[in-house]
Amino acid sequence: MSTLVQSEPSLQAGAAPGSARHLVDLAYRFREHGIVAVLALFVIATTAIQPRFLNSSNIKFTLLNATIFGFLALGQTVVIVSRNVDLSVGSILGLSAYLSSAYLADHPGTPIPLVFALGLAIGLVCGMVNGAVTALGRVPSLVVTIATLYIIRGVDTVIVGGREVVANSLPDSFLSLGTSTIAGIPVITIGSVVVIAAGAYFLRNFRSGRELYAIGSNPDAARLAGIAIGRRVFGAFAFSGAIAGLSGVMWAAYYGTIDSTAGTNYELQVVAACVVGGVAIFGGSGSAVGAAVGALLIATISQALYVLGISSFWEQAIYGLLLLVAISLDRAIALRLTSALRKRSYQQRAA
Amino acid sequence: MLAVIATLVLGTSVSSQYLSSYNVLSLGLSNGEIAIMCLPLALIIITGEIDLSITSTLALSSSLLGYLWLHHWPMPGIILTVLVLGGVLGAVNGLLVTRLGLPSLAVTIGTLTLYAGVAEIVLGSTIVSNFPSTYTTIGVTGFPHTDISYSAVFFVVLAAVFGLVLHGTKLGRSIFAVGLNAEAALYSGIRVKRVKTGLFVVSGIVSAFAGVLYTFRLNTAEYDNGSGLILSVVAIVLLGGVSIFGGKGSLLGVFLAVLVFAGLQNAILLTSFPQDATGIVTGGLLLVAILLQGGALVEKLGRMSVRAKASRT
Amino acid sequence: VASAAARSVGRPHALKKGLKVFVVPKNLGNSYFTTADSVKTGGALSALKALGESGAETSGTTDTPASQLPVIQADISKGANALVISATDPTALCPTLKRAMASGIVVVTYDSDAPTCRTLFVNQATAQGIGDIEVQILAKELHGQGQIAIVSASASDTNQNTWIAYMKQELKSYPKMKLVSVVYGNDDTATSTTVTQGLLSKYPNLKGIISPTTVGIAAAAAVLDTAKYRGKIQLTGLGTPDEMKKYVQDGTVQAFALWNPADLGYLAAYAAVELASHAITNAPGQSFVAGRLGRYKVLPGHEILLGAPFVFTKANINKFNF
Amino acid sequence: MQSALRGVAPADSSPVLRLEHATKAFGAVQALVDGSIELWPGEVHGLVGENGAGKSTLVKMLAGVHQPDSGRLVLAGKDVTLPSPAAARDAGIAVIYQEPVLFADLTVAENVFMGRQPLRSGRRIDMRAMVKKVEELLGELGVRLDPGRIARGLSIADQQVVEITKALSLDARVIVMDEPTAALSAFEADRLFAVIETLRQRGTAILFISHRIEEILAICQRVTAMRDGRHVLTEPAGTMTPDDIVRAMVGRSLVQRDEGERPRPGSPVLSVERMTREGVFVDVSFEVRSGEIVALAGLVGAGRSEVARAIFGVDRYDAGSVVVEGARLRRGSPPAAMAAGIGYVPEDRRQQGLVIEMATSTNIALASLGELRRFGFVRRAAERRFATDWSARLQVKYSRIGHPVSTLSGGNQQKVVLAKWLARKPRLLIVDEPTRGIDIATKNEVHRLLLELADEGVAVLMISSELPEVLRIADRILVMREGRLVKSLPSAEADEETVMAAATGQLAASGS
Ligand SMILES: Nc1ncnc2c1ncn2[C@@H]1O[C@H](COP(=O)(O)OP(=O)(O)OP(=O)(O)O)[C@@H](O)[C@H]1O
Ligand SMILES: Nc1ncnc2c1ncn2[C@@H]1O[C@H](COP(=O)(O)OP(=O)(O)OP(=O)(O)O)[C@@H](O)[C@H]1O
Ligand SMILES: [Mg+2]
Ligand SMILES: [Mg+2]
Repeated sequence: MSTLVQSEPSLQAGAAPGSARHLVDLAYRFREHGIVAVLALFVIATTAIQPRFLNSSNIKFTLLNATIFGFLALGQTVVIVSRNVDLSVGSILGLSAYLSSAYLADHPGTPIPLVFALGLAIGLVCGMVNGAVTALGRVPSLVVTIATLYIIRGVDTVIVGGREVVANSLPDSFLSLGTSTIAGIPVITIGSVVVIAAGAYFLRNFRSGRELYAIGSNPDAARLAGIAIGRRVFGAFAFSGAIAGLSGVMWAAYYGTIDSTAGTNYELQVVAACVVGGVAIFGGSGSAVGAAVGALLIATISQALYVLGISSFWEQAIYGLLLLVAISLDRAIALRLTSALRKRSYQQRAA
Repeated sequence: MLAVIATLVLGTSVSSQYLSSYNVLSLGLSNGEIAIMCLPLALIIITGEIDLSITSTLALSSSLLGYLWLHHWPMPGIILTVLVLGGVLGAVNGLLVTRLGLPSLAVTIGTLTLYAGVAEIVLGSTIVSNFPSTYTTIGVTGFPHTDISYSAVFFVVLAAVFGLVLHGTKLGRSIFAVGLNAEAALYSGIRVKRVKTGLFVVSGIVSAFAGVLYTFRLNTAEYDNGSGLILSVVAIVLLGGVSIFGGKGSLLGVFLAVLVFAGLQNAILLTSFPQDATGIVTGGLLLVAILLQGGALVEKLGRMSVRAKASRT
Repeated sequence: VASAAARSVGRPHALKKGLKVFVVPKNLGNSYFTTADSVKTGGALSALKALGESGAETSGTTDTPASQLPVIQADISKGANALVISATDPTALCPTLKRAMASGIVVVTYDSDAPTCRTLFVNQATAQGIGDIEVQILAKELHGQGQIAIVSASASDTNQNTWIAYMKQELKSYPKMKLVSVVYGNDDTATSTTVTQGLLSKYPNLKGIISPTTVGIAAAAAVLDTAKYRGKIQLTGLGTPDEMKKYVQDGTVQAFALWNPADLGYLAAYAAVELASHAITNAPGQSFVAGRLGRYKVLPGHEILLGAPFVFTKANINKFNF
Repeated sequence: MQSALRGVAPADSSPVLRLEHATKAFGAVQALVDGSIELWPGEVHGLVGENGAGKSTLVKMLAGVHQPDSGRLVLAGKDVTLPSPAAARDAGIAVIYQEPVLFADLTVAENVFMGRQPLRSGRRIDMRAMVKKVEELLGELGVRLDPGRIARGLSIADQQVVEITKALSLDARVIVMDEPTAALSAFEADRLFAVIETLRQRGTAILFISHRIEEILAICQRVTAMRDGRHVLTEPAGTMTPDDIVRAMVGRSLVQRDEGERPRPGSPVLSVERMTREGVFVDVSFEVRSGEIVALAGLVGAGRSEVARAIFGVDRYDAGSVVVEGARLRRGSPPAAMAAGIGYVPEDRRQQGLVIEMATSTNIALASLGELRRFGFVRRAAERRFATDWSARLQVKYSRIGHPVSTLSGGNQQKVVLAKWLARKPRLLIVDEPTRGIDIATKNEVHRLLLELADEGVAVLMISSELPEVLRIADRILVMREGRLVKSLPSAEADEETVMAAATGQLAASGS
């Protein structure tokens, strides 16, 4: 979308592979390390002011709140690296949350994995619609998913029609997913982490994963390399939809009361988590782990603001400011490294 | 264009009230601010950037307006201050995007939150609604001697100005050039950064102005005014045929899209069509519009990605 | 009650039929208003149906004047005889409502008033009554001492702010109960959850929470619904019995209050039809029989009072279904 | 036609790939009327033709990017269709496109193996094997390049290396190279020729496209010429002279114009003093006088374009000064440079010189809009007249001036860029690689234009990687190496050896 004029690092690749490469690698890896460092810094600073920040229930709350966003960020990462974006995830989450929990409420004996399967299927169908329109129509995904954001939410409100699913109609075994913990870590967090790790591994180690990066990095080159762009993009959207569908079930288990508004306005927050986590908004680079850490950082920030007792009127402003600081810092570090790199490679050439 | 006619026909056929003067008035009343904010956003999207913070600028302007009124400032002074504030907020976006080279999507998601947050700080739980009736009449009556609302009049006037600038002037040409190929624009002596920053500033001022109108129309200043509208604004601009990748679009298209959007919403309200489904219709329309443009887009995308590649490498 | 209903229906000549009455809740898709309005629950639309009027529920999808206003304007365009409305923001809506009244449309507010621009307000309970009872419930559960907090809706919500003001007043009678924080969940489940969690982390000695909003209390209850907090932190507020059943039954919540929203809607619709038929005026002292609910009298300030809020406990909650 | 091809075929084998009488139209444009070519194992086949002759279109058919509207494609004796790039790749055809197409965010190794990464158990990518394989291939090419490095920021030469490695990794029977040397200096081109020779000896069939006729004659065994989308001739390279080739391409001989006496240069228009941009160039000082053509020579990456960009204000510099006609120029502002009378024809016309999707007329007027306004509004009629006028002066060939400039052939696009700047009547014109990718006839015209300008008293600063061109039209040659100006010599005293020696540092001591 943007066509910024940028001076990129000019490195005589043939000249000095060893040390220069080191720096480049560092620059690229720093995207994630940087965000982890910021997170650590933030936790330390907050804890210094308010030691209770690190008590077990607060950690649990923070993880719980990060879980759904981190999970959604996995799907979003897969889409964004392919130079697309999925703004319909909040609506998909809402639809899946209601339909799956309403089904469970009506059929109390349903095994919980089946409920997840149902949510996944709902999300998958929505995601496939996004993917099909984007890939077949070859139209910008931002526009497509803004449209489906409205459509899916509309379908949701029509189906729900002002009803709601209440905690009392859901079995305890389902609701406890959102509260019970193993070794202090919430069950849904563990589940999500496993899926995110699998997703990250897939993106890094499988051809189809790498091809998504290739598409995002240079669609023309991808076509020339014989990559089935349409199919991969379709797959990315289907995956993102499926993840959003699963998130809907998690949402239902966690919050217990489900009406037609679940997941409203989540889309921009998920994109924000990805961006903070170092996923390049124009595709080609970034990792699911980074995005998940981004979601964790955002959840930590908002939790910290509550724990520090900052007036709730200030909360949103500080949160927005930190978001800007995070992306600016990322950029500033990248620029610094680039210019250091430039000078260094020049000195090496001169020497 | 087709969509406008279709909407009018649909509207009149479903309800004889559709073209009544009262309805035309309320139609303009309820969409005026959104419509106004579409104008600078269209220009920004044509340069290849995006501004998602405009609705928060609206909220912050509304809050500041209320706050200063509570502190007994004279109204003309307040309005001026608010417009200046809008310019400053836009400049912050513009500088972050052009000086730091950050992607505008990310920056303005950030400022969307930040500005809304500052609005909350400014006004907190206070609601200001004792504005003088000289100002708040704009929410009730039409523009003198007409049945058209004030915000609709402002919209039409601003649309004409924006249209002339975009399609008639050197600046307008620069805006397209920047959106199509910022690097070539730079090499042609176009001040790319200044054009972009300037547009963000204009966007801020216009959004602040929309905030003033919004506040007077509802006779209410509160911190969450206008929240959640942003994607509607973006949707209208895209419906108007502006390419999200920049470089393509016309103000006439945006103007018509505003009419379609307003007309459609109004038509739905006047029928017993379930209003929950407004989103389905809006989204469906957007989808159809984009798919209709898609034929040409297939080829355009190819060329665009060459550009994107080159600007990234 | 049954005979009262029979009587009122048996007096058809007094009320016009076929009136266009629009019921405008704050927003659509809100279960509280769905209960208040729908035919199934015996709310406003069921009253209109029974009286032979043409009724419809219309509103925006978000709880803001900007989304509610165009709907009201459209209703006026559609030739309404009466509006039954819960005002998102009185000042924003007033010019339009006044215009409606000037053209002969009856405006009845329910749930949330617009004092200067309506014919009649159907009050679910006095603001003071609501504020008082919630503090009293909590005081009883905490034996009058400990830190407490409030989880409200949005900071700009007039209803909430009035109730909170009365709560603060009532709290003066319980000097050992200390209000440490008011947080805002924006009537959004996720936000309400986060702010509640924040309270728990920030105030380890917190003993009680009041959430005078149905979304907030349900979200807070879900957070407290673990062995760690159950019974140790008391929660009360305004909630719907369906949403709260689980938490009352498992002991997370002992008692909370609410009126019957369906009765509120039913009464408001009845009043609107009475007024639009010119069977009564809005003068204090006028009275009418509102179907199954019996006789109501217009009070000074042109309002009718539904009754005292009802307190739900484990003993009675299963009898309710809304 | 076919018999003509066969007539010159090596006797001891059969062709691997044959395209016969292929046609291709893009809408109204008939890009290819009769595309025919025959590639043999162990042979480098040159393809020449003017800009827009249809060479790249032909290449894209062999690559599976385009499918012929009619005609046959015969691979190892069998008729085939190549519906996609993947199909061509699987058939053993590797293509190095006119412009390198790399994944900037991915590593060199991934770029080479994208879509075909070696796998280990569970269909996972075997990273280690992949890197090792690329290291081997780079070794074969004798190139030092780190396979783990991100492709972003690679020099054009290194990008070509990656493309070549990709082709090698395919073990392709046929390798097609579309103007691979256009962006390379002579030095780097030599490296590439060595690689091509190795491939040829291994029995690979190579199709080599270039506008540099010397190159074609030096490395190709046979040459095919195309004109206006048609196959014109195919002959053994050994039997042809440069003039034969040009005649086949252009349809006539080119008359080498006699340059005649150059006027003496006038007063300095541009003085650059000790200009430094850290990490890019250091202490660059020189002057350009009115009526003088000064050339900046050097290897790719020597920093010539960066100097030009800094003068024009697209880049900033850290120290030093630029003075134009006695007045110091504000740094970092192209509008200021333009106001001072500088025009700049940048090296990458598609990316920097033109807004490729805008009309030809709009592009020509884009830098002169200030003069075409009335009451702040651009007068469209005046703009069109202005553009038509200037394109007539430069003999730009277009079908409609209102059509996007992308529909013009490369040479005409270059003329549009020139027109855009000449229209501003500059005092100093900077031209960066003005003839890159331009056919020989157009090149002559560009040279003529530059000489005429100088005759009119314009100062010209020319950057070119093509030494013959530099020697032919420059009055003075400045040689840059690694960001420094190492030598300045009048063209009368210069020849290819002295300039190359200075550029590569072999005679650094004798420099400035
Ligand atoms: N996709 C396309 N759409 C329309 N016209 C095209 C397209 N591709 C090529 N052409 C036209 O086809 C003709 C042949 O173009 P081609 O790129 O094959 O020329 P070329 O011989 O490679 O020239 P050059 O030496 O400049 O690279 C040109 O007139 C060009 O404008
Ligand atoms: N050491 C380097 N390593 C990689 N890329 C480089 C290096 N130096 C320069 N480049 C890139 O190569 C391109 C050409 O470099 P530059 O403009 O400095 O030199 P030049 O002599 O004008 O070369 P050219 O003949 O390519 O125009 C630039 O885009 C620059 O970013
Ligand atoms: Mg070509
Ligand atoms: Mg150069």
